[in-house]
Amino acid sequence: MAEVEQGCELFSAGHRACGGCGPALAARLLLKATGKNVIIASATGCMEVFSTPYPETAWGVPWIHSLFENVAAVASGIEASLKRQGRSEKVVCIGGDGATFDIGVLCISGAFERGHDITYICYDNEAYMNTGIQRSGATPYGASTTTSPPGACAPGGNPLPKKDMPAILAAHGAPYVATASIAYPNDFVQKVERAINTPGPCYIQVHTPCCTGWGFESGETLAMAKLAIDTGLWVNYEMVDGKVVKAKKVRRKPVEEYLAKQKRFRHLFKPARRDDVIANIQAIADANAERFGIDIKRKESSE
Amino acid sequence: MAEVEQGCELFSAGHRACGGCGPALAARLLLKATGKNVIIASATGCMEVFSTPYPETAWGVPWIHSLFENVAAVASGIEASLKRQGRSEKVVCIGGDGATFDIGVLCISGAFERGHDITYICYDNEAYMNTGIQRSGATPYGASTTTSPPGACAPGGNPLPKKDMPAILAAHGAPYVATASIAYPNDFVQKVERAINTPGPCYIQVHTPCCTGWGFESGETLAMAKLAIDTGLWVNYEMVDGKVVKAKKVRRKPVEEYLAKQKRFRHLFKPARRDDVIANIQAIADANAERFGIDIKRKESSE
Amino acid sequence: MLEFMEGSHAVAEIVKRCRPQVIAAYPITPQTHIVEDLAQMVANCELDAEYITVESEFSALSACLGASAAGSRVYSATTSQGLALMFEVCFNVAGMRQPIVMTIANRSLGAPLSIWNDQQDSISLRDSGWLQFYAEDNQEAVDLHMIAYKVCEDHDILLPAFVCFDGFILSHTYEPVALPGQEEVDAYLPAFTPYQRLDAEKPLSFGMYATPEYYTEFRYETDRALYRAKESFIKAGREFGEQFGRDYSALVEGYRLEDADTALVAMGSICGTAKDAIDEMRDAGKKVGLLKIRTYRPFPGPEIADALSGVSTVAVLDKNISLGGGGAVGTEVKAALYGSGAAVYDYIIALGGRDVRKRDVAAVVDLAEKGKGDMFYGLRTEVL
Amino acid sequence: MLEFMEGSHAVAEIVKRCRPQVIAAYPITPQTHIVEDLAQMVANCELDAEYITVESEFSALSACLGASAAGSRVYSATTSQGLALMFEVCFNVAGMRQPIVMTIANRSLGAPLSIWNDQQDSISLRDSGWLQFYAEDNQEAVDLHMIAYKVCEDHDILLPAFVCFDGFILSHTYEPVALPGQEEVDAYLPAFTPYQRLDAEKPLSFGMYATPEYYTEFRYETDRALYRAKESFIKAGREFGEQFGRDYSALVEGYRLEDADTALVAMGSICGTAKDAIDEMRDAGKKVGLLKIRTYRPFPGPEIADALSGVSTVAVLDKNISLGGGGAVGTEVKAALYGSGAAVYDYIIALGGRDVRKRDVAAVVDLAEKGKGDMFYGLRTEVL
Amino acid sequence: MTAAELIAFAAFEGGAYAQAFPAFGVERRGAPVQAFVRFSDAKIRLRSQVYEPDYIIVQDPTLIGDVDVFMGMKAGGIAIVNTEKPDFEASVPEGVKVYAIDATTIALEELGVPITNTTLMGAFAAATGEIQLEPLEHALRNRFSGSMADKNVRAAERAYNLIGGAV
Amino acid sequence: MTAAELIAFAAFEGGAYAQAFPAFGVERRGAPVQAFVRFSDAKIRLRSQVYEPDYIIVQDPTLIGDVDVFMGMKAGGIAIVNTEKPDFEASVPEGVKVYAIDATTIALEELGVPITNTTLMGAFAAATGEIQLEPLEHALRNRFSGSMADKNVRAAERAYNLIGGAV
Amino acid sequence: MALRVGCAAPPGRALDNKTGAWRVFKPVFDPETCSRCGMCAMVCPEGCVHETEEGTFEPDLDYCKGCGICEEVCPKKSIRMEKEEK
Amino acid sequence: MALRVGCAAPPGRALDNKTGAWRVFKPVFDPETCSRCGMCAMVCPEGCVHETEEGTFEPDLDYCKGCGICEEVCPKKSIRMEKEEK
Ligand SMILES: Cc1ncc(C[n+]2csc(CCOP(=O)(O)OP(=O)(O)O)c2C)c(N)n1
Ligand SMILES: Cc1ncc(C[n+]2csc(CCOP(=O)(O)OP(=O)(O)O)c2C)c(N)n1
Ligand code: SF4
Ligand code: SF4
Ligand code: SF4
Ligand code: SF4
Ligand code: SF4
Ligand code: SF4
Ligand SMILES: [Mg+2]
Ligand SMILES: [Mg+2]
Repeated sequence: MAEVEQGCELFSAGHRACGGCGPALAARLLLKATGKNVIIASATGCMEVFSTPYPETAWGVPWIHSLFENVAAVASGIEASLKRQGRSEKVVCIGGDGATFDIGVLCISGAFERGHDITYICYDNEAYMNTGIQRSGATPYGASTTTSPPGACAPGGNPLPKKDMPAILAAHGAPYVATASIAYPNDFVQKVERAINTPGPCYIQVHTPCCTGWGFESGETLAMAKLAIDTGLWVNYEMVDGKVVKAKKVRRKPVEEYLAKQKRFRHLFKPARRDDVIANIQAIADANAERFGIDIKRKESSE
Repeated sequence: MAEVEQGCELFSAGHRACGGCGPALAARLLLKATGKNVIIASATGCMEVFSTPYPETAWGVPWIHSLFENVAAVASGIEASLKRQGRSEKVVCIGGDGATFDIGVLCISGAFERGHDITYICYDNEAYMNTGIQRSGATPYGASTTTSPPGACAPGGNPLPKKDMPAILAAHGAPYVATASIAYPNDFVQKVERAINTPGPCYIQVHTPCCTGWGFESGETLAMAKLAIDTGLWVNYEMVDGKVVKAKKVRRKPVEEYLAKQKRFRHLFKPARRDDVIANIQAIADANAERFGIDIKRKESSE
Repeated sequence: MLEFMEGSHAVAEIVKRCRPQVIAAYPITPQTHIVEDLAQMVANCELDAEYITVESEFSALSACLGASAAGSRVYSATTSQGLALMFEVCFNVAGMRQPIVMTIANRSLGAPLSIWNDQQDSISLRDSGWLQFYAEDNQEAVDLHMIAYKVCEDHDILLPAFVCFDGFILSHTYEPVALPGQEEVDAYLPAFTPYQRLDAEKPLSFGMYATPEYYTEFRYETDRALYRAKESFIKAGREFGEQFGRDYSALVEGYRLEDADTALVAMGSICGTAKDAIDEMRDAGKKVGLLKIRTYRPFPGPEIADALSGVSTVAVLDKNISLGGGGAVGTEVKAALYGSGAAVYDYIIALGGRDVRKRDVAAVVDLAEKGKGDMFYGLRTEVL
Repeated sequence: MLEFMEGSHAVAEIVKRCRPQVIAAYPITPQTHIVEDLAQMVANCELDAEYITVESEFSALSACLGASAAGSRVYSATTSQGLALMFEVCFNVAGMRQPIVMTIANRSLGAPLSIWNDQQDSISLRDSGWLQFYAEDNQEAVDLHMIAYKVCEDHDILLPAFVCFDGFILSHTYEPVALPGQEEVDAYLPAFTPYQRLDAEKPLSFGMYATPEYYTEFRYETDRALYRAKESFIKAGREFGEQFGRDYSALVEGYRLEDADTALVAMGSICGTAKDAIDEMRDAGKKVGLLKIRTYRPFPGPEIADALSGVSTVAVLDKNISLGGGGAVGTEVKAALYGSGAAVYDYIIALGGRDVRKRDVAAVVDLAEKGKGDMFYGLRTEVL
Repeated sequence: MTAAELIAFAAFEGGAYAQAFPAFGVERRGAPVQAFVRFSDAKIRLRSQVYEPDYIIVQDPTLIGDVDVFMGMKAGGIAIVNTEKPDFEASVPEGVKVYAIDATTIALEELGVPITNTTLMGAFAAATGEIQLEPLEHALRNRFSGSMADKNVRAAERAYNLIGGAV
Repeated sequence: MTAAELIAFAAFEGGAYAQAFPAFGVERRGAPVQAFVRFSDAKIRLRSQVYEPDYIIVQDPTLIGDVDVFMGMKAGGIAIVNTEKPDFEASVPEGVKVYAIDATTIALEELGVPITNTTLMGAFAAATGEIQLEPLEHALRNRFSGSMADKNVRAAERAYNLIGGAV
Repeated sequence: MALRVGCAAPPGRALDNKTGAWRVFKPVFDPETCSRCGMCAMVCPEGCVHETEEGTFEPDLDYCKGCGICEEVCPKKSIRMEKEEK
Repeated sequence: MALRVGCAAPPGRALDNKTGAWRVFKPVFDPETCSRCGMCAMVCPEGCVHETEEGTFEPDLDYCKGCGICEEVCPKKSIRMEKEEK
């Protein structure tokens, strides 16, 4: 772990995240990657709320919050201002999946189209957690949230697939787009470093399980993130100039292992098993594996 | 022309478009394709302004205008309402490139993500014409507009490439995405028919030259549209489930033929030739040709 | 029959019984419980509606507009930043005369961001052409939803309405509420009959633009409809009283005002605390009363003047601030009482969740009686 | 030296000389000529600024916020629907105390959509915490931009400002204007010194949220800053007068008010027409004057009361309507004159580009003197 | 539903007007929170927080010391504290009676989870006499169904009897 | 710049206060439009449209008939009409003097394009006497540069002399 | 005429606006050379080119703005633009 | 304390909020079995695991919320969660 500076936490303790919060870990890792010479623009959401009740900020670097939906535009302005002043700070946006996939799309699309030299990090906990676990465009198919609850008329929970933000931003011409996961902290840190050092608008979507919103024990946050990767429901990959250049390979496990551990999928098992929905979710994982070529071919059947 | 009903114009004369207006023709053709059983939601812009000063509407079908940026959301609501009522009208949005590429992106992204059964038509005249020819995300690289004027510090006019909206919406999972041009009216009509009959959110981007904004004689509107295709600067293609399935092939002409005919590119020729910018534009056409495979191979050198 | 439940849940229950056909809403604290309950009702097949999980408030209200224009009864709910984001659409909806009912779980507006209650959000949309009704308790919140649909859909009115209830203070409080049953609601509120709609059988162009020849007259017509809504509200409120025994036939409501020298003027849940404080002050021999404004839009100016005609001092409790311009309600009350001779003072109070106790209400009355007002009340000077 | 030019061009020229470092604006009629001129100046290397061609007004103001917080002087311009779309951001910018100057080429707000002039747009943001200055002619529009930067950037103020000038009526009119030269502007307006900024050398967290413990006090501080801006404006206006010979040391300005029985109150370009009408009425022996409000926010209540102290009838010309609540300026003027004894009447006039002639002004005075008011003026009853 | 809401509900079931609400906040899971209850024979209009409680319930004893949980209490007040150690130290205002009960253990035994709401409700009923056993049980059966109802009733009754003995 | 703005500019150059503005609208290219000019020795404060013009210029003669171009004109008024046919029919108010000039032909001959603003300006100057040749030329040279300035000045002067002869 | 609620209006009224007045040039159709392909009718932005009983085409000069698109697309060069005389 | 203009504040103040009070379980680190891999410090969402002088690791109990992530990731099972006693 020599590459990560210890002792001096730019994202400090005392913040108010739930114990075991994935996004809180992402914030810490992010600042490890950026170091001090950065300006962070943050969207409204769990991370903003748990880290900055006046006057108790957890941020040791310059940080700004304006609204839920405009972080990319705020960053555009910061970047333009720094450019004009000849300053060297990197400009990094951080927003939840709601801020990124949904309400923030206008400002993000504009900023990416204009080609500002910013890095946008989406910490993806797959729902609106700050407001109490409502569905977002990042909520996976089949998950239960308070606005996509299972019921007789909606037995499968969320009926829509996860929106493909990385592809959407790649289609905007972003030079570097990557997915990451807190299950692999160093990988995330390296991707942030690459993004902030790539000119133009870059995007990283980091998977950050939320024990409260997904319904699992707080100690299992990293385990859950890893399981998402191991089942192929989350793929860690990089796209350079719109082309996938690297994707983490795995020996895939069945999605059920992942689903069964989380309350948000409980309706797929109780009161009755929803094999149809589980099969659809397995198909999503299979399609991911196909699209990104992540399957490690089993050479020996004993494995 | 038998397939197009004559005589009974659903988009009526008396509208206030400039003589030779490409978008006005697109509106007419659109309604020829949809017939009467449609509801049109229109964004603010030239088309809305030239067709609906109270009480003189040019629309013979149910039509609604709310704002510049929310047409896809309005259509979402219409679609949901019709669904609940069991009604059969098709729901079609029409917006300019500004409404579509720029300010409307939030509502469009949301509507496409939710999968409403709507067709979104962008009439692309490559700038904000209603407000006097300002740059939009659809303005081609190198074009002069009132907010991307050429000058000593910006010799090439608009410095940014045209945003790739079809790819962005394909990345949203749209089942049918197509580009069209008023140079090929029947093709446009057929694409609209296909889109409105494809369940889910479909997108058509139709090239509609604007004599006033681009600076050419009003009689040349179709000629200009055709030249865009013949130079490879505009490609007519269809994407089904994200894959390009058909693209119109051409024997390409050099882009200069197209550029030289329009005032918005005049700064590339006068006072001095900007060969660098022209070459970049040629490169865009070449890249299009490559990406969509539109070049007709010349079999005989005499051709 | 009274039931004990959370305010948000009571609102969701009554909304369900109003049978909206399309719901589009975006979550935001403290409105969330309402829309979550509705989502669950739809999932449970208890409510036969399209529930659109929009990507923003901007789309929420835009989708409601489309759905309403296409002929459905629609519902939404929001607050604070969400309502602020809807600002442009709100003006549009009112001008397009769509009878949309939207619950506002009132909350302050940033910066600084605050999820806590005041009434800045809806009050800052006072120009927009939406009717605005404020509830004192959860019972009134429930009842006002039924009345709102009735008034809005009246073909002489055709306007949208905010039903405002204080976020957290009401939305998150459990208390007894009488919830009318489905049949009772059906008896009160008929099925939705659009005045005109988007319809291929009978095409119309909606939302055309108006040249200087017509613009003023359209705005005038909308303004008239707001004023006509007074009568419509009174009628709907009277009918409500006849059917349910709770009368809402007044735009403003006095409490112990009859012989009062000093009157408080307030809206929403603070009225409850004020009433308790007034009882205590009355017990101590002070002639104090309260005027509660139920319909802030249309603004009941003459009704206020009438109700306060005997009063010498008026203290307005403003849970908002028009920065650099005083409290909005206080300003309008002064205009309404113009020439009356009463002394009117405005107090900016209870912003961003600052709690208000009976003694605060009494302190305001003291200040007013001493002629001190037009000020923020209850500043923590130690942090300034 | 006077030059003959379009109002928008004059504004663009003065903005250039105020040396903004970042400009982010989105086109909308009738603001376009300003931002087009600025784009051309940047392209021509005449203005050394980043010009961000944003995709919406929402981003325009958000980008301005970021640029301002990062330490640049910034500029934007908008109107009508564009300003409406910025609503949430506007409240945010003021609460975050960023000294952004934005020109509003005033235009009406839909529905119905109208590109024509009234003042609904900026007036409907009167709660937002932005200073609001209104220009009577293009000279005043030019001058107010310099003053606005000076006031906003004053470290005792730190607030954003709208410089409002009537769309088309001023923005598209060619008339003579004295444009201060670059050196003169530099002498008046020093280079931008941010009070605090986003800076890796000195990290700060901007825009934190406030619990109920702090929220009220933040709002109070912002409100105080607005009121302090009165002094700051007067000082900046006096200094302006000293340097340029045009004095702006007053928040309100009387015209032939000295012995007036009846006073008109108005803002913006209608004041010019009113002055001509007043001259005619004076010639006909009527004691009529005008009070022009230059700074609508902070609202100059005491200054208005003072200026109108001798007047018996007041007629407010409101180029806006708070639907269901009367004209905004009229309401506030009544509150300001509360207890004065003057009769105050409000007239909703000149909405959506309805032209106002001298005879209309005279007709309003007649109505007021007859005690008829609080009404729309000039309805085309034939279309109702 | 928090203990506060359950108690208010039981009081309501018992024929009183009741009001319950949390201290509105942004607290995340794990952070200390408060809630308030009022009940009365008359309709409750007051909306302020409770500053001078007649009764308090402390669900998490680790807070004692960090926070003045007894703030505002007057003589005659009653406090119910969930604790394993009945001899915890705290500066209790004069005249306030404190009942210590190991609700966590009871809850674990009866419900299998350390959720103490219903247990403390029983203790509250016994200590204050404000709620009778019958509406309490009614409230619980209304709230829970099947075996969960039985279990919760049992937990509440155990606490009721434990404290009842002490009263 | 429209003819209105050019005339106002010339008046301003001649030492008057001047104001010029279009009839604000959404008209597209090709649709008929109006513009207004005021000039005066005193500062101009009035902002309303011009309802009772002293002078009018009709740039597009095809409008005559469709639109009452002379509306509001009083006796003593002067109208300048761009037309090839000096014998056009129109209901001119009593006492209004009409000057017909074929500005399109002049413009085509002098400038090579049928843009008649500067030509009509010359005609206006001669017909009304409100603008002298010198400020007119000054205004044109300020507005145009190089050979364009010369051409426009020539067009204006030709019209001036043509009408001047008629006055 | 009473205003229609919500700035709505029924179809047809655009026809009140005779845009023929804007015309500077006017298209003259030659039925002799016309091949009846209908292209002119298809592409007219005003939708004002109509088929005659003979199957040839002619413009509705009440609305024709004289843009010249029909002239440009006519494969038979059967349309000629002439300066408008009024 | 005067409010800082614009709801701004300098870093550091979050440390005033001792989140250790939230803890129900607490991690107990066993330096004996620790391999000094540093994983625990890397993944703690509070950033409250620190290296000791000996190169092993220990939590700052003023802030540790007792989430158990460190226990879960420790490859050596050197961390054990214990019920908090206060
Ligand atoms: C305009 C607006 N609408 C709604 C909200 C309420 N809101 C605040 S944060 C949030 C959800 C955030 O979700 P996400 O971005 O996924 O972050 P998370 O809370 O999950 O970390 C919502 C809905 C708001 N602040 N502003
Ligand atoms: C929120 C908002 N911002 C700006 C405008 C002004 N506006 C109206 S139409 C338009 C441009 C339209 O461009 P486009 O969509 O390309 O259509 P076109 O006019 O080119 O046909 C603009 C900027 C508006 N109406 N609303
Ligand atoms: S709700 Fe989820 S994202 Fe929010 S603080 Fe808790 S664990 Fe973190
Ligand atoms: S400006 Fe262009 S798009 Fe607009 S009406 Fe004219 S030709 Fe059509
Ligand atoms: S000239 Fe233009 S408007 Fe006239 S008929 Fe031909 S295409 Fe149509
Ligand atoms: S385009 Fe020419 S040939 Fe074809 S129908 Fe028209 S006039 Fe005839
Ligand atoms: S238990 Fe959680 S908070 Fe405590 S040290 Fe371990 S990882 Fe950090
Ligand atoms: S994770 Fe375990 S083995 Fe590694 S340093 Fe921490 S305590 Fe030691
Ligand atoms: Mg999230
Ligand atoms: Mg366009």
